[in-house]
Amino acid sequence: MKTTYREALRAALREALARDPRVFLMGEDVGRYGGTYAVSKGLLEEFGPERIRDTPLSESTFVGAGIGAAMAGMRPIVEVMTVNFSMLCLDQIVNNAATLRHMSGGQVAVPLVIRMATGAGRQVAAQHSHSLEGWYAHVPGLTVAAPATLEDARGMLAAALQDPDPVVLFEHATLYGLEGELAADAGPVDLTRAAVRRPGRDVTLIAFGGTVGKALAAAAALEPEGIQAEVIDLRVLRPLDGETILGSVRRTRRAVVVDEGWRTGSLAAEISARIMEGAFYDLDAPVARVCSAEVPIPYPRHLEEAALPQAAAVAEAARRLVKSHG
Amino acid sequence: MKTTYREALRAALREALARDPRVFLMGEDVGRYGGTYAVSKGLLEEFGPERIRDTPLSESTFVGAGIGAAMAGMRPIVEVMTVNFSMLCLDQIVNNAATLRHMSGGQVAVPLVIRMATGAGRQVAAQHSHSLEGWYAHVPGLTVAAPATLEDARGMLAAALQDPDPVVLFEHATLYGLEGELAADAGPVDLTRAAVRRPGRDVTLIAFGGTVGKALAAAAALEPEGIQAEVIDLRVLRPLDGETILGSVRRTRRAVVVDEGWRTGSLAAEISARIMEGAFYDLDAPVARVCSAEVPIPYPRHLEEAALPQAAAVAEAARRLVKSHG
Amino acid sequence: MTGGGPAVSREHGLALLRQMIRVRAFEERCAELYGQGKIRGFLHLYIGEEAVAAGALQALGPEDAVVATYREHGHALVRGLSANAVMAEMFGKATGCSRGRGGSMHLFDAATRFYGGNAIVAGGLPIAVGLALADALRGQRRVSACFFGDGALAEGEFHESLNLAALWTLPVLFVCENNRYAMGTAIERHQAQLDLVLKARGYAVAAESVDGMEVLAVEAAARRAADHVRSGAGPFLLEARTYRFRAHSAYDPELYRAKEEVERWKQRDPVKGFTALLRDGGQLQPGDLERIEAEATAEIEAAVAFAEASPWEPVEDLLRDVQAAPGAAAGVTP
Amino acid sequence: MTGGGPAVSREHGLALLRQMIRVRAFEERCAELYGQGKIRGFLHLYIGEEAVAAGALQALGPEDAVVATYREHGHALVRGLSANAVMAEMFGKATGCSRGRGGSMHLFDAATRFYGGNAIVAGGLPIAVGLALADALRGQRRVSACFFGDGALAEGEFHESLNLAALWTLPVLFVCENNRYAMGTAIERHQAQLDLVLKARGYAVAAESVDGMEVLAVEAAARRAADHVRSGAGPFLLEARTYRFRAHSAYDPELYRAKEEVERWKQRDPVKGFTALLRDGGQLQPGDLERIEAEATAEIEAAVAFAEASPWEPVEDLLRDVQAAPGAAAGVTP
Ligand SMILES: Cc1ncc(C[n+]2csc(CCOP(=O)(O)OP(=O)(O)O)c2C)c(N)n1
Ligand SMILES: Cc1ncc(C[n+]2csc(CCOP(=O)(O)OP(=O)(O)O)c2C)c(N)n1
Ligand SMILES: [Mg+2]
Ligand SMILES: [Mg+2]
Repeated sequence: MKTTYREALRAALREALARDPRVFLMGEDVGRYGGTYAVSKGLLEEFGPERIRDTPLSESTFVGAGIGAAMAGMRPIVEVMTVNFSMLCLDQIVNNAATLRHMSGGQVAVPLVIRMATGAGRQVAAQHSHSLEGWYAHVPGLTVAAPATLEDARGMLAAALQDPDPVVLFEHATLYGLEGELAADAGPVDLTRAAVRRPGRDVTLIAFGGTVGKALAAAAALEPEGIQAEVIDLRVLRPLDGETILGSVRRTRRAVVVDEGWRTGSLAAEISARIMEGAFYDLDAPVARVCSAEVPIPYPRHLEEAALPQAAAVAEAARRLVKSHG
Repeated sequence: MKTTYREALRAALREALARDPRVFLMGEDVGRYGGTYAVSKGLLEEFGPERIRDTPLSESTFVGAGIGAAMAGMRPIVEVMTVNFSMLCLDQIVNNAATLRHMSGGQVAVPLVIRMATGAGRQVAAQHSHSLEGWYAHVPGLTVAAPATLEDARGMLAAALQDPDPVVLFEHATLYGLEGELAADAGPVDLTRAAVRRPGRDVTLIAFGGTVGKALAAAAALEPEGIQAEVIDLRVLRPLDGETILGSVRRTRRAVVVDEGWRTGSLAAEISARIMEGAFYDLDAPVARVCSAEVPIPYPRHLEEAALPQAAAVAEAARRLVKSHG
Repeated sequence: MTGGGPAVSREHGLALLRQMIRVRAFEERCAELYGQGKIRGFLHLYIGEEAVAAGALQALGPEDAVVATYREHGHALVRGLSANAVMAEMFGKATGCSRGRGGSMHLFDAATRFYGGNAIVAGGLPIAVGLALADALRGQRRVSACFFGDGALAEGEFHESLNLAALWTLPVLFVCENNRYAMGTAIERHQAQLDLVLKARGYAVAAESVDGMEVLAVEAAARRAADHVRSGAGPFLLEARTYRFRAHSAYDPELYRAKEEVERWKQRDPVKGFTALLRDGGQLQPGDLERIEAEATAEIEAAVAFAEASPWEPVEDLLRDVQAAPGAAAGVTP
Repeated sequence: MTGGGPAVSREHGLALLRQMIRVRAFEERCAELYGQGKIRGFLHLYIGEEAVAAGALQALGPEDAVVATYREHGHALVRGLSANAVMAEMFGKATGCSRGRGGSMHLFDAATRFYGGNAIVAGGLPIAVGLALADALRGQRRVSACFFGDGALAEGEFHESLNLAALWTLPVLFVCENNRYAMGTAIERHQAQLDLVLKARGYAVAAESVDGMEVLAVEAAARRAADHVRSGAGPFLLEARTYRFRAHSAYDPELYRAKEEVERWKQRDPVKGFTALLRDGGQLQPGDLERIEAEATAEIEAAVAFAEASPWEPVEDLLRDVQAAPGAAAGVTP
């Protein structure tokens, strides 16, 4: 069946709402407006204003309210319009959602799903182009995932709703229009494993969310040069699937990590450190990172493109690794 | 002259206030209460309520007000009582303080200094024990530093006030009582270089803020075993002083990074990744990390101690590296 | 409440007095134990403010929920957590109401719907809104009560929470424990508008201000407020005017207020005042007070002994309860 | 403003009209350019709301400061930024008022103390408080005006900023541009209290509500408000009731409001209405309107040509202005 990332997300929401009366969707403009990215379009009409709840601009409080409702046994899906605004509710996510189970000695569960759009690439400038997935992946108590495919857009929500603890899902804003084929019976997917999106033997390209496509493009560009790049889509950013990452790197002996976060303190740094710790003696060359430049993302297209990780830079980094040794 | 970390910070504040009429101090309970950690005790009496400003509990707004006042040419020092509450003002710091110069094409400067206490170790449990320095070190536009010595407690503030851009200073809450000798004429220090706090040839222990003492303790414990550990105090967390770090690791060929942040996505990951990138071929063993366990920090002493990086674990990690190879 | 004696039964009067006395005794003992290093971290005493929790919580039934702050020993005890479980928590023992993980600032008890123990000022308000939202969505007539200090009034979450609760007509009882100080900052120096009823009007929220040193007044006002909330009329903001007799926490040198001010407020000690009132009204009879005090002491000493004798959580369990064990059900307590 | 004609001089009346017309013309041209891909990212048009910026900014002098939102083309132009610099910024060119880095949502101009162009809803309010704090500390009698939408009323920062400005008696003029919608959410569905004067009272802040479709009414109210602020009496909240004629941004399918509602408001078009008023009052004479429109068109076409001809920032300069060049002075513009 032909569909889009947006429609797959919507199908997942619709199914969740239909299946479980405890599920409701809450956030800015999810209802009447139809969702900023049109993900929830039509759901208000289908499920009514009790379950498709437009909120005021009060990120901290509607996320906190999602936490409270989850504590009381509901299964809220809270949409924070974009990760850019999530700094306003980070305290609730870190100090309550992620912490309550432990701090209460296991008594209080927060089965909450938070969805947010993330990333740059649409020329919306510095305040609207953040990629803070790495920050969320730092926080114990959270599960963090980033669907990069139609299957994951369709299947991650159901898995997240089955999780008794908070799950944060990052939807890259450039992916909503992604088109492709999806099995009509596509259902839940796991929230534990990374996926090899393209096999290869010479170098491992590790990406997630919005950078998976760039890694695949880089791999395609490397092929005619005789470089077989393996592409890993992390899928789950916390907990990281070390087995898949290390398994691949031990085989290819080289890795490039692609991350739209600013380079310093990026999630890519964590991946690099883990490879250091888990596969140091298997490496033929140091792990490379292709990340965003350390600059607030500028508005004009040429500068934005220069600031973000691009397929060409990924391919170039891979080339250097392959040539440097072995 | 015998003094404490707390008194050194206070002397720095007093000097800054006396020297520059544009400087003022603002934050929760910095005035009448005397500062939560008694750092600003006596300053209200000395400089008056216009310049020592107690604020309401409104982190986002008083930090934003600091930004606005800095834009208008003042030199505000804003105290966010602890890093734990700084999530409430992170949006202002990231989207305004760090971003305005670039987003305005260089027209708007934000010469703001933000001070905050950080870290665990005082049994104040999950919501009051965060170490988020790594998050701040991720953000372009900020300079981030962590005084770990009396000299730096005394000298970093003056350097920060000379910076035309925002600087965030992290004071580890367990250090306020630190006692020692300080030159009577101690003055500004640089905000660019890491410092070798103890020279050694066998392994480099890299620490900052509250973990420097633990790294030094580990080095002392290793000495009788014949292991000469070099201890680096990062001092400045953004921008990182790669030269000092890499210079040391190229010599010792082994490194342990100590960081009170949770392991995944820690600043230690960044250091490890940089060593990977800059000194891979010089390493005799993979860089090790000793970080906090991935758990909200629990209240009881034995669990808190088990959750935090300790000198014994640092020493053990160093021992393993030295024995594993070479 | 002056003249004539209060309209309270002997039984209820003594019950209220007992709650205040045991809370007071519990905390005085905690202060000692803190001095001995048995209790560590932060310790925020409620001494002087007992009438607020003791009175307000009368308005709730077991089906209702409570969200409190780091100054919540009194609320926990009055809500029905055992002194044993709370004291063991203060010690950080495995038998504590939060398995020792939380300590003084993070008392939890799912059985009595006591949802913390939140140490981020104003951080509990959105949670209470969410608890109430769940009730509204399920058509359950329950009240979610949220206690917070005057300092919280300045935080954005206060504003957002009152607006959201009012907008969605949610059953939240907001109780502001106005003890006139946020740490060392007097309310006049942190609030531009001191009339909280006017503040509530900014959200079209019904509100009332009550003398927080008089337990019967608090109870009566809380009942009115809870009735309003339970009736489906939306949230209510109850301000209880009270005073903290002790320092903010053990670290506080109390430079910001005059001894005389504290002494003046101590004249209005809610425990002493209510004792006198009951005595004057005849509900408190000779021997009653001694018995209540002795019971309180016995309860607390037993709790101390229980806490002392209790085991620590094994260090191997450090990572327990960060997330549910894989495959576990949500373990939710609706 | 009905009957008798307005008490405005021909000169001033035409000046106001000219501002509204050039703002309108600028944005209509921007909408075209967006369709052509010359302007990209988000584009939030102010069309329908011009009387607010045109009227309110009359109350400010060059010494005062302005903080605005992502819907700020009108404010920038009325404040005195050149159409060239603003249009070049819309294109992302190096000659733009923010060197092209900011685009539509981040117009800056230190020379006119125009401090953005803030795209985080309510994020500008604390900044305005800080600008005013600097003035208060230096004893400078200046006003910091802060524009924000009705949606910002729900954010915590609105609350915190009004309280802090009032508490410290700071010279902030808060201007709420209430266009009845925050994206697709009508104010009735995001605010529990629709009376903003009552809201302001929650902070003891003086307030007034004005018809934002009448430029003279806005100007008069803004002058009163600015006088209050400048006199040292503390902040003022001015609500201008207005309406956005266009979609929230180019992405908005406008599912949330009826065409009829938009049409009804268009009957109150501030440009047309004021044109008619001036004509009726005799200030607008034959040929005036045509001349003003022609001047506006010429100005904007020149700006488009300027923007088109302007260079891009070289990509090598990507990292410029993240921080000051090492050793640079603060480059502050007080
Ligand atoms: C968001 C936040 N900021 C600061 C603190 C530090 N702090 C703890 S209690 C307190 C004062 C709170 O006063 P109030 O709300 O009146 O409660 P009270 O202590 O008087 O009961 C402060 C500033 C905190 N815990 N949370
Ligand atoms: C903190 C934050 N949350 C959400 C958004 C997304 N957003 C942009 S504009 C807007 C609506 C704001 O409405 P209002 O304040 O009334 O201003 P208007 O657009 O009507 O001028 C929203 C939700 C944002 N920019 N910032
Ligand atoms: Mg208080
Ligand atoms: Mg609006």
